[in-house]
Parts: sequence; C-alpha cells; structure tokens
Amino acid sequence: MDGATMIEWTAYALQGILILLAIAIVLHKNNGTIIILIASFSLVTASLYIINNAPDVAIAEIAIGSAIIPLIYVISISRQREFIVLDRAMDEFIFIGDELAGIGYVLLHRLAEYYHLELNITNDPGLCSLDEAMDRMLCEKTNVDLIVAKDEETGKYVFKGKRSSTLMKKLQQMTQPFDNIEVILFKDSEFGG
Amino acid sequence: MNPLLTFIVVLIGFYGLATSKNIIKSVFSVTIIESGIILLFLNLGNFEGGGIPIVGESLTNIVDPLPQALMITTIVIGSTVTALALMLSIKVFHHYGTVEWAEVLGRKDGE
Amino acid sequence: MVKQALLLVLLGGIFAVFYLVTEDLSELYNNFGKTYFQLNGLLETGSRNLVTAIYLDYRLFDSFFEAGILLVAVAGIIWISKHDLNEKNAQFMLDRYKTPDLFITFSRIVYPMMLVFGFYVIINGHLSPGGGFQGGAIVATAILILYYIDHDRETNIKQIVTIEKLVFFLIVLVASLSLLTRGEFFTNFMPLDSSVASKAIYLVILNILIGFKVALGLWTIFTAFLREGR
Amino acid sequence: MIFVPVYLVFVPILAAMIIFLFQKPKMAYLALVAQGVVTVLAVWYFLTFRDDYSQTFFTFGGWNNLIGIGFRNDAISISFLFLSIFIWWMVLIYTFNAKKDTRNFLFFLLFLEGVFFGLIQTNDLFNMFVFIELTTILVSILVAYEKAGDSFRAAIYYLLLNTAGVLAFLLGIILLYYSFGNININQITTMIASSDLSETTTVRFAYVLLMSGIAVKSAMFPLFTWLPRAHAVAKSGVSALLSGIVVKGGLYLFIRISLMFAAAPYDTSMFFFAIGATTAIVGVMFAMTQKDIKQILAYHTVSQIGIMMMGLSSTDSLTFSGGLLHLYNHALFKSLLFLGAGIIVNVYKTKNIKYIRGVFRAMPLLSILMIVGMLSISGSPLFNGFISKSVIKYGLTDAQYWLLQIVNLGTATSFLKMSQIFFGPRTLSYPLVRKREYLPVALLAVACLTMGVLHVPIADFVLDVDLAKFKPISLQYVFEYGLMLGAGFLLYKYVIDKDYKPVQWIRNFRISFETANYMFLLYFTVMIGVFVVYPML
Repeated sequence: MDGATMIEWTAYALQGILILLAIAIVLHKNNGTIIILIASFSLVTASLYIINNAPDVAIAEIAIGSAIIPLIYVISISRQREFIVLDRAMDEFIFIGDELAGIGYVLLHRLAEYYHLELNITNDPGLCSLDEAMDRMLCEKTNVDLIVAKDEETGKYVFKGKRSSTLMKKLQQMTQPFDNIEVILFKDSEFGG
Repeated sequence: MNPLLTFIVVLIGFYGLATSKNIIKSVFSVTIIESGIILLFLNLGNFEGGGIPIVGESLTNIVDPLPQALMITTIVIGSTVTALALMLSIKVFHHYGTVEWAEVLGRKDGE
Repeated sequence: MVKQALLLVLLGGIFAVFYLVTEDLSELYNNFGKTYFQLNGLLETGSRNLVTAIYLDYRLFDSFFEAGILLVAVAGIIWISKHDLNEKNAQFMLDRYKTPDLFITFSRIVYPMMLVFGFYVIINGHLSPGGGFQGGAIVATAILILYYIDHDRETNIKQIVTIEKLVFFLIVLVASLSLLTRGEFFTNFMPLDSSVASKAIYLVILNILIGFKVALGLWTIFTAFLREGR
Repeated sequence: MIFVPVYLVFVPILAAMIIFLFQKPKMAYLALVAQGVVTVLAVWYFLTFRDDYSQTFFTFGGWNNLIGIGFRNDAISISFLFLSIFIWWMVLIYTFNAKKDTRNFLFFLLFLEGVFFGLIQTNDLFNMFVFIELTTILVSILVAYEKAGDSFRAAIYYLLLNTAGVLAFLLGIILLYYSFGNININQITTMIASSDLSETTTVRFAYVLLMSGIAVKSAMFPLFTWLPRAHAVAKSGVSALLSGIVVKGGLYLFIRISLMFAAAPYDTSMFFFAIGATTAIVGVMFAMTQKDIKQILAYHTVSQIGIMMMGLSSTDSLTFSGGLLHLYNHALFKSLLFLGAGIIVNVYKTKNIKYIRGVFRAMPLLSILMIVGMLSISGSPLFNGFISKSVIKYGLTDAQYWLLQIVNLGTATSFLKMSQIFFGPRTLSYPLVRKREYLPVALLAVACLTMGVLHVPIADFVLDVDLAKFKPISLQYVFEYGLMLGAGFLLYKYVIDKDYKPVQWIRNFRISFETANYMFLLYFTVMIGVFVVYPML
C-alpha cells in the first residue's frame, strides 16, 4: 500500500467518523456529553482540512473550534443547570448555623431536583445590603433566579422571581400549602419606546 | 475524499435544526452545518496530486487558494455567531427558566 | 413520526439532486482563479503563502469585515452580559470547580510554548501556513490557559476593548496608505514593481496587527463568558 | 471621486468607533456630523455619475476585476442608498439623546449603516455574504438591546434562523465559484448570457440555494416567522429601521440575484408571484387579528413584502418598477407608523390597542400624521401607497388583480381596527412628549404626500420610467376606496370584532423554531422541484 492510497483510506475513515459524530451530536440527549463530541468533531474536521491540502484553515479550526468554542459551550451549559438563589432573610429559614437544613432549603432543593438543576444559594453581604427596591432590578438584570426575603411586619417569607419563568410557576404550586410563604412575581417591564 | 459524504454532514445538521427542541441543540446544529460547508468547499477544490497553496522553489500543482482564504473568514464568522447565540441562550434561560423552544416561545408577550 | 419520515424523504431528495450536481461539477470545473494565483500570486503580493496573499491583499476588504464581525460581536456580548449593578457586588458565585494541580503544572509549561508558537504563526504568515487570524486565535488560547492557572485573575475588559478598537483603526490606516503610494485603496503600500522581500514588510505589519486584534477580541469574548460564570 | 463608496462605508463605521471610544455623551453629536458627511458625499457622487453608471465600477487594490473585490452602482443601488440615508436620518433624530448615555446604541446603529451601504454597493458574492452575516449579527444585537425576556428570545430566534438561511446562501456561492471560476456578479451575469452554463444542474441548484437563503432574509412565506417577533419587541426607532429599510436588504438581494440570472431560461415569475401573493394574504390575515399595536404593524410589513414581491417577480419592466416604487413607499410610511406608534406606546405605557383611547384629543398633531401613514398604507388616492399599488395592478391579470384586492381589503380592515385608538375621551391629562420626536414623523408624512403627488417627476428622475398615465386622484378612485373602506368596516364589525374562535386561533398561532426550519427545508425542496427537477423531466 503506497502513501497516496493510505491517505485516501484515512480520509474515508475520518469522514465516516465525522458522520457518526454528527449523528451522535444531533441525537444525543445529554448536552454535557455533546461538548466532548463537538470538540472531537472539530478535531476530525481539522485533520480532514489538512488532508484536503488546507493547513491554514486547519490551524484556524484547531485554535478556535476545539479550544475556545467548547469552553464557551461548557460555561453556557453549566450556567443553564443552575438555580441561583439570593438569601436575604438571614435567619433559620435556609441556613441553620452553617448547614443548609432549613425548611426553605428543603423546599427549594425539591424544586431543583424536579428540574435537574443545581441549587446555588448565596448570602453575599454585598448584594444583601442593597436596598429592597433594587430587588426588581436584580431579578431583571442579573442572573439571580430567586430572592428570598423576610417581611418584617407580617413575619412572612417572601419569594421573589420573574413571572416569565417556568420554575416560578412550579414554585407557586409547591408553596401553596405553606401559610408563611408568599410568592411575588415580577412582570417584565413594558418597553417599545 | 468524497464530497457526497461531506454533504451528508451538512444534511445531518439541517436535520438537527428541524428537529431540535432545545436552543443549545440548535446552536450545535448550526456549528455542524458550518463545518460541513467549509469541508465541502475545500473538498470540491481538492484533487489528486495537489499540493498545499504555498509557492516554493519547485513548481508543484497547487490546489486553489481562494476557497481556503474564504473559509478562514467563515470560521471566524461562525465562531462569533456561536458565541453570541450562547450568550443570548444564557439570558433566555434566566428569564424563562428553560431553554426548550416550545416553552420559551409559547409564553405570551410581556409576561 | 410522519413528520420525521417526511423530513428524511426531503433530505434524501436533496441528497439525490446533489449527487447529480457532483457528477456535473467535474466537467464544469473552471480553474481560472487557481491558475491566476499560481502564476502571479508571489510576484504581485510578495507572499509565498497564497492564502495570506489573498486575505491580506487581493481580498483585504473582506478581512476588514471579518475583523469587524469580531469587533461587533465583542461589543454585543459585553452589552448583553453587562448589568447596571456594581461589578464588585455581583461576584457572588462560589468558586466550586477547583483545577487539579497536575493540570496547573502542565499549563505552566505549555503556556509559554503556545504563546511563542502563536507569535511564530503570526510573523511567518506569508511564508508558512498561518497568519494573523490563526495566530491570534492561538495566542488567545494561550491567554485562556492563564485563567486556569490563576483563578482570581481580574481583567479590565474596558481597556482591552479600547485597545481592540484602536488596533482596528490602525489596520484600516495601514491598509489605506496604498492610496498615497499606489493610488488604490486597500493593498500593499510598496510599489507594484518592488522586490518580494520589501513587499513582505507590509504583510508582516498587517499580520501582526490582525493577530493582535483577533487575540484581543477572542480574549474579551471568553472573559465575558467567564465573568458570566462567576 | 470614484472612491466615494469606500468613504460611504467607512465614515459611519469609524464615527461609530470614535463615539464608542470616547466615553463622553457629547460625542453623540459626531453621529449627526458623520450622517451629514455621508449625505453630502452621496449627493455629490450621484450628481457626478448620474449620466453614466457604468463608470462607477472599481476594484480594491487595482487588481484584475475577476480576482479582487469590486464595487459598482446603478440606478437601483443609488436609490436604495438615498432611501437608507433618509431613514437613518429619521431614526437618528428620533433616538438621539446627547444627555443620556447612548454610546452603545449609536455604535451599533452607525455600524449597521456602514455595513448596509456596503451590502448595497458590493459586486462580489462572498463579500455580500460577509455583509449579510454582519447585518444579521448587528440586527440581533439591536433587537436584544432592551434586555427583556421578549427581546432575548426574539433575538436568538432571528439569529439562528437567519444564519441557517445565510449558510444556504454560502453553499450556493461555493457551487457558483467552481462552475464560473470567479464570484464577480457582473462577470457571472455576462457568462450566463453567453454560455449555456445556466442549463446545468449545478447552476440551477446554486440558484435555488441562493434564492432560498434570500427568502429567509426577506421574510417570504413561509419563512416570515422571525419578522413579527423581532420587529415587535425592538425599540420603536429600531423597529422603524428594521421594517423600513433593513428587511428591504433581503429584497435588494432578491433583485440583484434575479438580475444576475436574468439571461438564464428559468421561469421564475409564476413561482415568485405565487409566493408573493401567499405572503401578502397570510401576512394580512395575521395582522387583522392582532391586538398589539406593534404586532399589527410588523405583520403588515410581511403582507406589504408580499405585494412588493408581486411586482418584483414580474418580467415586465413597468410592473417591476411598480414593485420597486412600492418598496420605497413602504419604507416611508412604515417608518412613519412605527415611530408614531412608539410615541403612543411611550405615553400610554401599553401596546394593547384595547387600552389606548383618545389619542386624537390628547395628541392631535401626531394623530393627523399617523392617519397620513394609515391612508398611505391602505392605498388611499393622493397618497404614495396608492400610486405604487396601481402601477403593480396595471400589469396583473384579472385573477391576480383580485388577489391584490383581497390584500387591500385586509389592510383597510386592520387599519380601521387600529384607528379606534384615536376615538374616545381624553384619558391622559398632559402627555409628556419630546418635541424632537415629532420632527422625523412629520418629515416622513411630508415625504409620503410628496411621493403621492409628484410621483411622475420622481420616478422619471430616479428610475427612468414614465408614470404619467397614473393619476393620483379621480372621482372613480375615491369611490373605489370608499367602497373598500365600507367593506373593510363590515368585515371588522361582523367578523374580527366578534372575536370568533378561528380569529383567536389565528391570533395565538405561533410557529416554533424547529417547525420554521422544517418549513425552510420544505420551501427549499419545493424550489428544487420547480427549478431543478421539473426542467429535467
């Protein structure tokens, strides 16, 4: 077998692998696995570019397609598995001591389990010290999904979130039996001016 | 090398676009279509015994350099589109709590 | 189910037509461009790498907008991910993903090598495969590794974006110099009959500028994403 | 002098970047300066070359014109140029605010202007692809600019669907490159005329790919689904820009590619007329049922694009220029309506026409201007929409004429529905409107009237066609229009206003993303059937 035919057969094999990878990417359900597939997809395409006498394109593809793009995918997919909660209540509703064991936590945990999300609770003092009136803006402009606060007058716990979110609808259902929990949903502000 | 096999990759990408239920899946499909098209362009221009498009001391029969220059542009364009789409998808997730097309698009305006 | 079956039939039909196209194309194939570049490419532009010759000289106008797309996308991504809150307050996400030590050590070795390779690719773009766009992407990847080594790395995005825009200005400026020397827009500023070596000056300058611009652009894009991830 | 197109592209782009770099609100005035420079340059260029457009061709770098990228202009591109400069002026005045920090917005707006000028003037297919993709990215950023949930989902829908279309366009370019050896539009036009290449399957397939990519960009049936989403959620200034001129970029490409294949023996006029008529009817059906003021206007853009396609698909030069004229007129009155609607939405803080009442009492001047726009779009005599519609009508057969009448009826109905916002008691005591926002609306209204009355000299000057036989007004026309309004009122009163089940169903009908892509493939396959497989049989 001489060099030329070997390259030809390698090319056919790589093209076969490429088709399989493409099918796998399109049909696979788990986005995390797909990232690995897409990185290998772009490596295979880069090798095929070289076989097609295009080393310039191959360098560009390797640098961009198999390093930066998969990283961006990883970040955006891991962001889409998160449920970010800002705890401003600062009492035993969520944190008991340093442990996550309060009743609010159990509730939120169940919600996150239901949607296969990762619960990410924070009580960053920088954010918590912000004015209550900023809550609406926090919800709209940042990635915070839910704000837990305590109404000092009634002693009720208040969940604040976006009305557009599916998660909030579920949360509303789940909190119905609890008397001391209230859900406030912010509507997206009107625009068009 | 066979352009037909490459074209199958492009078609798989279109199949993905027409069946994907999820924003991320659609972005993946666009990436596939794009790589397929780039490969197809190079593939159609390649021929047996061709050399890389660099003029050396010895005269070889090079492949067409123009498609390669164009495809570098396409790679850069494609990566920026992907980045922008993914950033938008993060924002969509935080507004709607999901990245399923049906649920995101099913909401009424202003809600 | 019916829908998917129909879809497969549609795609099969498109494939069949494409089969006829490939049959056709082998007869049609017009190699005007290829012949032109092989005969005149080196003499006219001074670049041995004909791909570089095309995107830095024959079709430089395309490359502006290729860089322009990156510039616009960077500005757009920053605008979309930015919020009006004070940035310091917003860093509340916990850093849960610790990089393994082995990976850090490995990265420390690889990082300078990648950087050097990136610069090599940029500077030798007119002689060997590579050039501004590819080299810039490699440099950006090298910078990306820095983030793995040093988690709490803070980057001043504003500064990078400013430099990026200035570099774009410089690219347009250098490319327009030919208006003074040759009376034409966007080509080599050396006269057409000068030697291959002197024409290379322009190619190296432009490759470095484009590489710089692309590296900065990609750096900003993934910094924006990393910030979103915090 | 010949390099003016380069300055037209780069002046707005460089101005945009300077505004972005210097972080001072006062720098916003630079946008107006740049716009002024562009206007002066364009007028100068036009006066120099208006006798002989063949001199406008030049190649960057002075290379062989088959190798380098070339720019050229002709009557159509120059008229597009002036139209877009005018609309950009209006939008700039409308959104301009030197006090607030609008740096980012102006950056995207001016960059888009430069890119759009490039798209109009380029003579190279791949360069065209780069510009289309750049427009797509810029528009999706502008749509997402408000950073609300609605705008994000509209932006990503727009971005991905259009990218899929543009990639089909790229595939077409590839096939053309390998069969012609270059991607210069002028050269390909002559090669198609002089050889029988256009008969081959490859070139036919490439034609189908290019046209189906363009169909997505120009929102033809069934690929218009992105348009109402994107145009209805953007800022009003941006909506006016998108509906007024940017979506016409797709139609401009349609004209360009059609002219490129003009010598090819493809039977295109039947197919594209059918597509145009379907687009018009479906668009107007959706528009009639909507309740959101900006949705109504956005769906009307779809239906008007259908009417333009009816004209542009024709091989007859008079009907073709009718389509072109309607395109210009639509840019004027649709921008007017969107800007006016923006002021109303800002004042009333709602987009639902059910809750907007008494606009006439609160803002009489704005109402009159809006009514001018409504009369124009519904084809009332004396206004510009009427002229271009009658030019299109002139070349149609009887059956085609009635299709157009159905669309007109729908348009009249939905604007009767929209006009109820003017009536009713005054609900707002003192509406806060910035005076500056009235200026572009008023200018656009004046432009609508001018185009309606002085159509003969304008069409002669710009497009070199004689429209002397189309009178702006006569008793018969007024009578016909009155009849149309009456029928529209009945339709509104007894069908739309009753809110029957089908009406509700149409109102809430939305096409999801994967179905839109499915339709794209379907449309593509139908085009293959019509243009590739059918001639082979």
